[in-house]
Amino acid sequence: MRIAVQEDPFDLGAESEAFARNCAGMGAVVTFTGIVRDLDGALTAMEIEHYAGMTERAITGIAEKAMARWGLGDVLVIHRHGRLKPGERIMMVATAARHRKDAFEAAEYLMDYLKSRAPFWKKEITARGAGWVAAREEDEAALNRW
Amino acid sequence: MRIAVQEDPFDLGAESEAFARNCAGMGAVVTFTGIVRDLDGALTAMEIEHYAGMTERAITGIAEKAMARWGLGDVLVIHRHGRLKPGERIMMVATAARHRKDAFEAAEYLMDYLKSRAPFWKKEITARGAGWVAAREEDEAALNRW
Amino acid sequence: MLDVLYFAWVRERIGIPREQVETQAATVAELVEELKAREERYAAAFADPSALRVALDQELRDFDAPLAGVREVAFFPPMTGG
Amino acid sequence: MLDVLYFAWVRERIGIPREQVETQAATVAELVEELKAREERYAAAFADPSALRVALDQELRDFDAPLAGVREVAFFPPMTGG
Repeated sequence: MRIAVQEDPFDLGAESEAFARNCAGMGAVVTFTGIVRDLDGALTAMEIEHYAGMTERAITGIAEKAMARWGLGDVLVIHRHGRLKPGERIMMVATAARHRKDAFEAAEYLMDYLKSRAPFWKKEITARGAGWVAAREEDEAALNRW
Repeated sequence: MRIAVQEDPFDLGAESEAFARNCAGMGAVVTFTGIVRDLDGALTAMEIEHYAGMTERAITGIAEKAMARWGLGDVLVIHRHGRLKPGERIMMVATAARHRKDAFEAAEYLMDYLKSRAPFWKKEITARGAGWVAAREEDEAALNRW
Repeated sequence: MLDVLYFAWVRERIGIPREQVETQAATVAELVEELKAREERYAAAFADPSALRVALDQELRDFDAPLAGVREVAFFPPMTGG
Repeated sequence: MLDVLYFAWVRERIGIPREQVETQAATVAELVEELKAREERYAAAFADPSALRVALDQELRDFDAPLAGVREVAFFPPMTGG
């Protein structure tokens, strides 16, 4: 299990390759990558604030729950903070399981919890001004399925 | 959209990186990678037979349905055939969508249909002999959710 | 003349991957009956049609599908891709 | 003495990322009332507690959680990670 909270970009290709290489006995690897959308060209930047003391602890708790619940072979979570431009990768998760259903479910679980329970806040900077991204009710509701 | 049916290995890292790079406007990329499990050391090799004339056509049909249904930005499917050793990657899919839910659903849809509707047949070679992998009822049942 | 293809254990039981078949069968089911009547290895391969799938000109179809205009018929077990 | 931290628009409204607070408040809710009474910027930040989340010593908690033994309290809007 590896959790990384960082300002620097990460290498999606190298991370995916290394993760899949270290999952002996696992038949299924799922990755999710979140990318800053350009909002039809209106977005100048995305600023991601986080609660430095709490972030890694919160993500570790979420990842440990996923590992246990789905008997995963491995979990990877990388999440950036700071100022990102449209098209940059914000974060990724990877899960390894024996069968595809578990790998998919665990990745969706990680994403649902990272979305609403890891202490990050996104601010969109546009030519017209800046605004905090509001949490969506459907993201909170998504937790109910777990 | 890219569909590749091939005997050669593919480069998971390079494919993941290139796929995520070419999805302007998309916020979510999901990949699935299928790996030959070693079955607790009993497996010598996995032989994958396919119906050469039909395979690419069948996969293209599945991928086009996913593109339309979830409004995807892009889809990638790579599937190998021939003789593979434990630990080797059999196949991968990648989906790009604006939001994570669509990217996940589309990837699961692709996997469910590739599993039961793309003309591949797996044979497990072990020290005790060889046997065709039987289709699982739950894989057929998984199609009902779509 | 039909090109008839066999895959996986259907191919192994019948012993060949493909052959040309001269037939007047109107449907897949009729073709299967003709093949079963040929030799024991065909009868064994087609013993349980519910364990088989069929593609006509590379499209999955049912066993009651008509063969009119079809050039290629393929028989195989349920697929195990992914 | 409590370390009190503010994030995102809570931080912006109050104007500082963290401060030390001398308080006898027994619960988070009582602390919020004390802070609201201080100045307009606090009243504005805490106007709608349902729009806020709180962490005690870096664990998410409810507003009725007790402060006994707690060293760090953080207030922030619902999280938007991922």
